[in-house]
Amino acid sequence: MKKLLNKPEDFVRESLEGVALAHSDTVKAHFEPNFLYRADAPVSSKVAIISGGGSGHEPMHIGFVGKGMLDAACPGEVFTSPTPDQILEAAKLVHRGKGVLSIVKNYSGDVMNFQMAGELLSSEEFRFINVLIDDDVGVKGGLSTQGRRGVGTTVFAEKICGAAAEDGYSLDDLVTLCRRVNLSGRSMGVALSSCTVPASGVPTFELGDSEMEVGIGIHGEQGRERMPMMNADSITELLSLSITEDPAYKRSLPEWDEGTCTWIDRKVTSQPFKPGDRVLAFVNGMGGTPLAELYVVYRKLFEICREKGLEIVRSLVGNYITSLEMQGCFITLLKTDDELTRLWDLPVKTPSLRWGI
Amino acid sequence: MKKLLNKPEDFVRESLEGVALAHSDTVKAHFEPNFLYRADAPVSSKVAIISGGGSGHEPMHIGFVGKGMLDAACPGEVFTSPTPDQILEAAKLVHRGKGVLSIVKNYSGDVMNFQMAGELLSSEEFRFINVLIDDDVGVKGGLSTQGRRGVGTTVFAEKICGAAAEDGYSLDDLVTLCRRVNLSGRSMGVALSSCTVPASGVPTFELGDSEMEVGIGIHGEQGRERMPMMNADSITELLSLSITEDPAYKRSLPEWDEGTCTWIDRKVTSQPFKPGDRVLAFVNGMGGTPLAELYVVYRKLFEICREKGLEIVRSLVGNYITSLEMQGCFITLLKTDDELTRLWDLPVKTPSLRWGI
Amino acid sequence: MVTKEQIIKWLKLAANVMQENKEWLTQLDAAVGDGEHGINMARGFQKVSSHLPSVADEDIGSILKSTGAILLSAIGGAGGVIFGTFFIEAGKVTSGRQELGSVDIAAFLKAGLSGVIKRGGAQVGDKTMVDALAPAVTAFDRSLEDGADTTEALGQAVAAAQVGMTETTHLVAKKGRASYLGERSIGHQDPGATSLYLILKALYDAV
Amino acid sequence: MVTKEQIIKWLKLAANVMQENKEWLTQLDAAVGDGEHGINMARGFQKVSSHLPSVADEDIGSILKSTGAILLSAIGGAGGVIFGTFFIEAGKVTSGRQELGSVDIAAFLKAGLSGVIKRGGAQVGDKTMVDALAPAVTAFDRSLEDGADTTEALGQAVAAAQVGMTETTHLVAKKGRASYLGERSIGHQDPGATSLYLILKALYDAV
Ligand SMILES: Nc1ncnc2c1ncn2[C@@H]1O[C@H](COP(=O)(O)OP(=O)(O)O)[C@@H](O)[C@H]1O
Ligand SMILES: Nc1ncnc2c1ncn2[C@@H]1O[C@H](COP(=O)(O)OP(=O)(O)O)[C@@H](O)[C@H]1O
Ligand SMILES: [Mg+2]
Ligand SMILES: [Mg+2]
Ligand SMILES: [Mg+2]
Ligand SMILES: [Mg+2]
Repeated sequence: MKKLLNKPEDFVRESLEGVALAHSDTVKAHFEPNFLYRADAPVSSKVAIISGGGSGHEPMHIGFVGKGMLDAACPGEVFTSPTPDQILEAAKLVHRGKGVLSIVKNYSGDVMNFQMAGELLSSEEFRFINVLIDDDVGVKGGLSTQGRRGVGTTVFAEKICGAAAEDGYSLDDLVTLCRRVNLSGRSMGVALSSCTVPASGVPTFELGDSEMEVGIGIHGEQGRERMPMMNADSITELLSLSITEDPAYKRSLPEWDEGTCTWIDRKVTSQPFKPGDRVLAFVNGMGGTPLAELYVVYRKLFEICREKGLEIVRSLVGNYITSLEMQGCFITLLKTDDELTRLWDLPVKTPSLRWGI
Repeated sequence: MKKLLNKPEDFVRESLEGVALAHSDTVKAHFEPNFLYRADAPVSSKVAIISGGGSGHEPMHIGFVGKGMLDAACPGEVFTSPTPDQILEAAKLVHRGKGVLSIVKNYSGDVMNFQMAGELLSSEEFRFINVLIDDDVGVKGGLSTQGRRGVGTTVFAEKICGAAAEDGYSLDDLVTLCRRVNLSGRSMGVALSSCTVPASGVPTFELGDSEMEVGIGIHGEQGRERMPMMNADSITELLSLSITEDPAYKRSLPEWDEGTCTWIDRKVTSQPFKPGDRVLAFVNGMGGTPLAELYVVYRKLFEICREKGLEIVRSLVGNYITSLEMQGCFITLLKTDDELTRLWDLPVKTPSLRWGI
Repeated sequence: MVTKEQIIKWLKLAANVMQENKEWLTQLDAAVGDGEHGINMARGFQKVSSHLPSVADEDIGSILKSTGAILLSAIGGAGGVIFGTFFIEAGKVTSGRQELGSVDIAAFLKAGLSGVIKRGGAQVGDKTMVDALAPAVTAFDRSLEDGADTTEALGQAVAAAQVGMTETTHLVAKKGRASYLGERSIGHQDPGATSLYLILKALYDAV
Repeated sequence: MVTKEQIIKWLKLAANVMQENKEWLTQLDAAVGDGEHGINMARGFQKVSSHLPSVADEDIGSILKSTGAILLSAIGGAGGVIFGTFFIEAGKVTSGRQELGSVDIAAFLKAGLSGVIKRGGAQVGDKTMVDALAPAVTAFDRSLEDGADTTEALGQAVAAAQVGMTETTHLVAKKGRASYLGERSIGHQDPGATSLYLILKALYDAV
């Protein structure tokens, strides 16, 4: 294991300290429980937005805290959902009476920990609503499993809802918006190499020199299928077609019920992409893949979208949701409209996503 | 070799195409010869700034083209200085009569190719001046060699001079500024793994599981010394002390002479850092090191600077100058003052560095 | 009778066992999940163990509840909630007790199981720790019916948990991270079921 | 006498040789540099070769100059400038010629060498292609003085280049990327010197 770290058990904390030191004008760190929050929190007259998940995916989520995006992010241990107390304390610190929207990726650990936080917060005087992201078409047989995982659409949801909160949206409107963003996005990823959890010290899986894992998650878990290594154009085609050819995705998705403080399954459908759709396109590196390669992927994605009649109106290319030092990439497409594009364009100032300010 | 690419010989071109497609509002690509330039070039009433170097270091330089930074960037083949015709055509396209500042990293190939471009441009009607960056303290025995290489300070020089050009600085003032920035910065790097040139397909060097290369360059070349692997704090200490303890660095540095269109050696000195200095701090990842680890390094760098009485007034943490998928990092410190800090803060809008716009 | 001292001994033992099996559990998780289960469980139980002196004066219910709360805030992931819930629910039905009879043990195992099922929604056969816990609960009850004493019944429960744990190897995961692998999850033993077995085994060893 | 056809044959041969030795040259560069010398040289000479038909009607000087210009814009790095300069300078002193006598060859080698030295500032002993080129120039001149014909003299030059190339192994690099390695550059043969040797060898083989 070749990593820039000290003791594995200090990795999350020290990294968090580094972020807070490097971006002290934007964010502050809280320890025990661990979370990062806007330096100017609580921001009055807006709904607070929080998120969280395992560490090892940086910049997500800690790099997205700041004006126009998240009010707080709760990093768990590496690849480990945060605990209820982190979420609870973060929500209490950043809210200012307008309520808290909590954006949760659909993994059983995250779902359960955010649920417990929601239960614990029910005695507080502010509203707290969890919304799930489940956009990973790499998960097959969604009905007999935990359903699709939350990946690339999370970044869109955090940016778009963050802008909307800044823009004055109410909690109810933000919840509607966030669910709509989730139903508009699809992702699919590939790993060219494994990654090594610091505390474990050995690669999570072994991959031959001419193999790749397709349909992976972001926690170093293996994908649905191991395939022979392909060139960038073929990989891009494989990933984008999984997304653009994905039929209507009907499923029972847990929706947060404020009354009972629990998840209630609701039938929802993600409509398939169709010619004429405008999309936000996202080519995400897994941490160990250099930027130049991601642009090679974007080049082909652009071509495929054009052939399919999908108009890319905005794009994001870079390492935003990583799996430690894994090599590989994710592609995400999000059907957009004037409202979403406007919100995407609004100013944002976080350690890792910044424009307009 | 596990890479997202098609034919190795198409890598640079396809990546460039991807950048131009993803950031079409900001940059355009020119092929044969290859360069990337501001979408709104030539920008009147300002000096044009160009740079270039081998590919494989992305985002440097192509990710730094845009308002407030470079007018054009000339990418060579992987780890190969650009050729004179690239530089020549780029300069001719982006200049608008106010002259061209060309920022060159001190490698023999770059120095010679930019020199030839300068010679060829001498018959043009606009002024063209090369300025060298030589900030890598990892190079020892500077007098008997090519001297120190150009690394992290290049990003500072491009941003600061880019802002100054936008701010109305004349070519002569920009040349003075750029040389001053160069004399104010020092860098030092470490590799935890090698990298693989796509066309070669095998790692440039082999590194044992418990070894690291110290004092590396950015082309996958080995460093001055192979050492046993250390933890992040010790590595950070090793790198930062090489920088902060570096005594006055006197050398003959080639300075561009417009009259003769050639380099003339001039004696210059980089003063050592001293308590009370304000600095810009830069922790740069080599491409395969995840962001979270860079923040662990930044945390320790911050502590060391505080102990040394160096006040970090601005920081940059991320993968900005890479060596393909190499793991490791570079640290750069640049002594700053009100002028440099103001210029660093001015708005910039490029694919990979953006704020204020 | 299981005394409070034995409960405390159990939790200490569990912490040691988790530490000893950290790598194995992590390897099991690497095969079907994200490769951190053992690391997280060991960290959580370590914290429980070092917290024990400060709760030594409390009743068994409080000790189990605070054990659950610590696991909940020190483990994270699915494992943290599931094992945290198990102990919290077990603590609720043993509130105020300084020692537990076999019926109390039966009640606390059952409460733990139903808490876990309520929290995570996993059924027997979904390839989770429920596949070790549910048969253990049944075996414990049956042994008592057959006239066994607490220790014997616990022995039967541990044996049943072991069988359940081993049999997860042949199942397709339906819950948790392993479910993403679909058919590829076959052939690998579930890490959470393994942890549950180790924890029950530690209880048996402590009494 | 070296005819224009032989010059063209030389350049074609050089392209083949560079292609054949691409990996070796790249490995040499990986040891002391950045691991792309062979790739770049092969690409440059490939382009020269495919450009030859369009300059077949021109004189030797023009052919050599355009060879240099192509290398300059197709190789990049130090290698591109150095080898490009060698051919451009060689072309300048053979301007207008349809064939070259031994004295012309001596002149063009010398012009190439001094162009390279002027451009790159490397001296003999700095562990660059100059360490192969300079002794070759000297050997060529000396052979002529000793009464050898062009082919014999070229044979001597190639032999001297080979010795020079081999001896770079023991030198500490003072110029180019290898110089950053300091003492660590000892024990490795210089890639540029190797290319120069291969190019001269191709000239010998062509005449
Ligand atoms: N919904 C669930 N109900 C019961 N147990 C579960 C559930 N989801 C996961 N588990 C258990 O948790 C174990 C994984 O724990 P751990 O690795 O700590 O969490 P994560 O999957 O979040 O990384 C699985 O092996 C399984 O036994
Ligand atoms: N200043 C110089 N003068 C003469 N030859 C040089 C000089 N610098 C480098 N070279 C030659 O160029 C070779 C390296 O070429 P190449 O690998 O193509 O370029 P780069 O070092 O830019 O990657 C060296 O082996 C050396 O022989
Ligand atoms: Mg986990
Ligand atoms: Mg090179
Ligand atoms: Mg796990
Ligand atoms: Mg080279």
